Amino acid sequence: MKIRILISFKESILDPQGQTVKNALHTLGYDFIKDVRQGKVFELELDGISEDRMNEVVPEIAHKVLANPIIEKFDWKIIK
Amino acid sequence: MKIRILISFKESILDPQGQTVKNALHTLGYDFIKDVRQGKVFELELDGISEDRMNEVVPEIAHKVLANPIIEKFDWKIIK
Amino acid sequence: MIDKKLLEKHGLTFEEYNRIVDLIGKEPSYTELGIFSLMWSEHCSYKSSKIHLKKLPVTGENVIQGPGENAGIIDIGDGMAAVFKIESHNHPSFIEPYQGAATGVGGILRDIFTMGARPIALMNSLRFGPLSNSHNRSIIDGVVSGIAGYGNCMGVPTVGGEIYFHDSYALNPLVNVFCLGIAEHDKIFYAKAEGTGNPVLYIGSKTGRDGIHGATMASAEFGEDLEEKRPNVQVGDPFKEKLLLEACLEVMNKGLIVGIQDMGAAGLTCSSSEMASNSGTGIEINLDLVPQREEGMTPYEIMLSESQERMLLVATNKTVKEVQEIFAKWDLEAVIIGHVTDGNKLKVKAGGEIVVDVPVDAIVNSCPVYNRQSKKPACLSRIRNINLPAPPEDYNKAFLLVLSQPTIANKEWVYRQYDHMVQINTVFLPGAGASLLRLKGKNRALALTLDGNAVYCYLDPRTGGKIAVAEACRNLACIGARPLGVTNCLNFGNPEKPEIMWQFIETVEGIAEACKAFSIPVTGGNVSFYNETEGAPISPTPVLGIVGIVDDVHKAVSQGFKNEGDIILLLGKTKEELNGTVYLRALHGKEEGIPPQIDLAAEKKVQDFCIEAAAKKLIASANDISEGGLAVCLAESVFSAEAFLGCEVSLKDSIRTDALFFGETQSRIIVTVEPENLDTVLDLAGKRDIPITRIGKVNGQKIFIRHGEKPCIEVPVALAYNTWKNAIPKIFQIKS
Amino acid sequence: MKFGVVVFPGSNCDYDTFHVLRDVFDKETTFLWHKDHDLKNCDCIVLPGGFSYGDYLRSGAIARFSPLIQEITEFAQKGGIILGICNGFQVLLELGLIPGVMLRNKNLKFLCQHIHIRIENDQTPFTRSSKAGQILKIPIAHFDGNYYATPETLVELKKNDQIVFRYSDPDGSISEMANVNGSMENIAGLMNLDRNVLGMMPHPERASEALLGSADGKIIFESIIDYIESRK
Ligand SMILES: Nc1ncnc2c1ncn2[C@@H]1O[C@H](COP(=O)(O)OP(=O)(O)O)[C@@H](O)[C@H]1O
Ligand SMILES: [Mg+2]
Repeated sequence: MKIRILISFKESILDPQGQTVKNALHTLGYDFIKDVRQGKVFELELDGISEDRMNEVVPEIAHKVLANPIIEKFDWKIIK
Repeated sequence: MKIRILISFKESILDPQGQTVKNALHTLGYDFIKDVRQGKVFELELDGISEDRMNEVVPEIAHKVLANPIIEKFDWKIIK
Repeated sequence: MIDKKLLEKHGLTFEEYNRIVDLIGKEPSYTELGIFSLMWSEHCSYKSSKIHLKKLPVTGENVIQGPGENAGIIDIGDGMAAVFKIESHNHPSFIEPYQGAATGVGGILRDIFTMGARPIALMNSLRFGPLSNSHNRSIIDGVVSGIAGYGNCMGVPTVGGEIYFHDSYALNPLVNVFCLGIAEHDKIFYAKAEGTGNPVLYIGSKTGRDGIHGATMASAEFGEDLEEKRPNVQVGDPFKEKLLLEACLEVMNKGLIVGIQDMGAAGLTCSSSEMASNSGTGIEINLDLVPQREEGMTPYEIMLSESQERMLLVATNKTVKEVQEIFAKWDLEAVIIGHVTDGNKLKVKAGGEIVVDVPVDAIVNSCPVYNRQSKKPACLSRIRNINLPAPPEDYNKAFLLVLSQPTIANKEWVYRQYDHMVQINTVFLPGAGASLLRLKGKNRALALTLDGNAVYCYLDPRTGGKIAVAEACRNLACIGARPLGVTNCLNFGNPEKPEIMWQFIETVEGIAEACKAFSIPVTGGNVSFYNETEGAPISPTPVLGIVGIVDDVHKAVSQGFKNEGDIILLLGKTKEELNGTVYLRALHGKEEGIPPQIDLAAEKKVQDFCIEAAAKKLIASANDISEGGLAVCLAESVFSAEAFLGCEVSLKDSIRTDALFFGETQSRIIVTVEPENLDTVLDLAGKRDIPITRIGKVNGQKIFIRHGEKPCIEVPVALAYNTWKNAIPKIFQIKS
Repeated sequence: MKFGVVVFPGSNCDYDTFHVLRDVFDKETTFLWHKDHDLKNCDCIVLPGGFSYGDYLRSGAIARFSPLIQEITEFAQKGGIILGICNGFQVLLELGLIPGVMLRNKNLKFLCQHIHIRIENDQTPFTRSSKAGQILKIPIAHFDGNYYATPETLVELKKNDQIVFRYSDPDGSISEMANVNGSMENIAGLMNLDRNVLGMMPHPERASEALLGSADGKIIFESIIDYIESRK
């Protein structure tokens, strides 16, 4: 099974990279871009784990290992 | 309109960051994780652009600016 | 309605609140209450430490600016000044190691360039829980990458620092960052808001809701509610700060501004009220004009936000356009948000209404000052009665064990992550006792070091304070540098506890005494209290940052052995002082007893001698004896030699062998001299009344130390080196 | 002859490079602002190290959109001499003036230290004063210095002798140990097919004064000066 976890800064947190990318896109003339937020994505290949256990353990991993919940939020889903 | 662009290494490229995360997860006992690949995600807020133009311009931005096509591939979709 | 609960949330006592009402002649509005809560917090007001900090000597012929400004300034000749300061970022770094440490670096850099100085060096002093614990390792990893991420991007080299590991920091890691900048005397700027009618400009990143109550957080213990206090962490944007640095220096260089102040702790509130207070003026600002990152921010939030990478600047109506053009060139916002007024008031408007109207003096200078109770901890007398364990059977084993202690071991794993060479001034790379920076086009060079030993301070804070100063100066003396000025960061637990207050007072008085003995002024510093989690405080941890000068960079002495056959000399006398040493902790887990003592006059003489001998080009290498004792000192000189050179040493003193090898008696330095200089050096030492002993020579491929005739340590250089070098990387690879 | 040092927002070895060219080599040197469209008649353009645009997105990725890049590209096409150091190299790669990309260092940490490189090709404007096989002690300071190219590109690079420097042991052997950042073929420096554009990760400007631990990097600037002056 394959899952995808998206991690990004919470809305209220400054995203310097996203801002800089936005500015660069504006200089290139793409001025219809109102905002850019940059985040990380992890694709995990899982094996030998029940769906129930997965639903429990993936948020745990995202919360404890991949993201810092103080400044980041996450979202995940099964992709295969 | 909001779109999401996912950027990741091509299969042929080693992803040491993903490997490191995998190892860290194994150390923590999550040994059902067979593989981890790490990538980047961009969420763009667009305004004042037609759907047609968007379908043309988003791949252009992804290809020309956000990803380095020698090593990276991308994928995108509308999320709002 | 302002009630007890609201006051508590704002960290204000009922008495303090009444005082506010008296001072401003009305009930404060919610925003005004927020402002007082920040500015009267321990972090900003120094209410518990002020009366004791007054004991520090702050004057001297080189002092251009003592405590009271963003950073201290000392004259370094040729019309140049060194601007430097140390700052703590302990609480944020624990909560979010990467961003906490990164924004700490960002903050101290702003403190320096806000004065018109270009930052040329960073250092940091770090304390963590033991490396054996994986959570501690991940904090260390985050902190070190955060410091690297910010400092490297800014192009300011991180040239040195120190790291210690100890249980007392497991839930309270310490991250103290130091920055040094260089300015021309006539281009120094202060936080001033002079000239009624002058425009006040907001520069840099937009304001968001980040870091609200950051200063208040740093003024309270962490308890059960840790989670709740968490959102006070900012994300740093070093790229933006690099632009700020260049743009600010450009407007200052062109003489276009009246005054400038960074927005650090307490953000817009602190910068506006302090600038006005410093100039006896008032400031009026309109929050509707403040660039904002988020929608619907209240005046309270805007005034209290600690968003990073922002500055407040006062220009004149004539220069303001050019100022704005320069910031635009660097892609930065520079928005007029108000102007200087007479009348000594801070007036804040939002949505057409006045939301703040209070005398700046009430905010900045009227916080009560406390002489808090102090009491010697009862446990001290108990832990001072120690039975020393028997000396080891196998000295090789003991030696290697000491070398592999993370506190002693090679720190390359850390400093390799810092760009320590950018700006091409770094003459002595990290790893030595002190760093040396050339000044381009000059013979003179600056030496800098950070030092502090919390174990000594825990056992005897007064002595620990003295030793911290002495040891930092000793590091400088070894390379031939005279100390010029001191900055210090005082990290302690909760000052409302008498035992903590006692530690604080003792330490400060110790530091003051030592600074007086060395005739070096304290030009500033920082106090970080409330480093406790769930009631357990850190060991008292003063960190001393001392800046010195070498008149001729080509005469500076490095610590590595130079030539086979050079003679090894010991300056100072070894006493039987084993308590509080790394050795006792490493072999026996003991941290008890009376730590090494210090005679400041004797120390000064040894240091002066070393500086004089260096200036006369008489010594080939010098290294001070500190943690780990004489054996570790020798080993360091072996390891830092260009090509590995061993040594053969024989010690004759009739004290315990382990005290001789690993004791940490103060005021000792090991120097090597070429044989033809030996007599001159011995002669000079005689004249200066310095105890000096010939103890061996640079020779062979072993570290070979005898006590009398008895060989005790005999280890191949490569084995010792690898043990020392690989200790930390090895721990990081362990998967547990 | 005249050197131009490009200043991108976030460049931070610009002053260092300027200092070495003007004060150590005594050559006329000027800064070139990235928003301008003027190369000020320089004979050699140096893209300095640093963190252009904070290294956000990818190192060098945003700088390639700066206005001055247009003139730099034309200058390169006309055979002008361009040296990209560290972040400057990364910009050249992103720009496509030199093939390949930089990945994160293999240990995923920033690395700042002295290393050794071996000169692989001395028939270039950048190394003509040196001898192939010569070893230089020189500092690196980067996060993304792990060179990668597709297998086809690599074949071309070798065939055309475009590899100019390799990470080596102090004695010159090309070992895995010496390959600090994990680069393919230990590549530390590369040039374009026309041999007028060189990118290198190590910092020659940090190794141009003995006081700072090594002056081995001088040979690169000496070569460039010699090449340009001999052409005049
Ligand atoms: N331990 C100390 N020794 C001497 N001066 C100190 C010490 N701690 C703080 N100070 C001085 O008190 C003033 C206020 O410090 P601080 O609030 O940290 O300034 P800032 O907020 O600008 O960083 C500064 O001038 C600082 O140098
Ligand atoms: Mg300040």
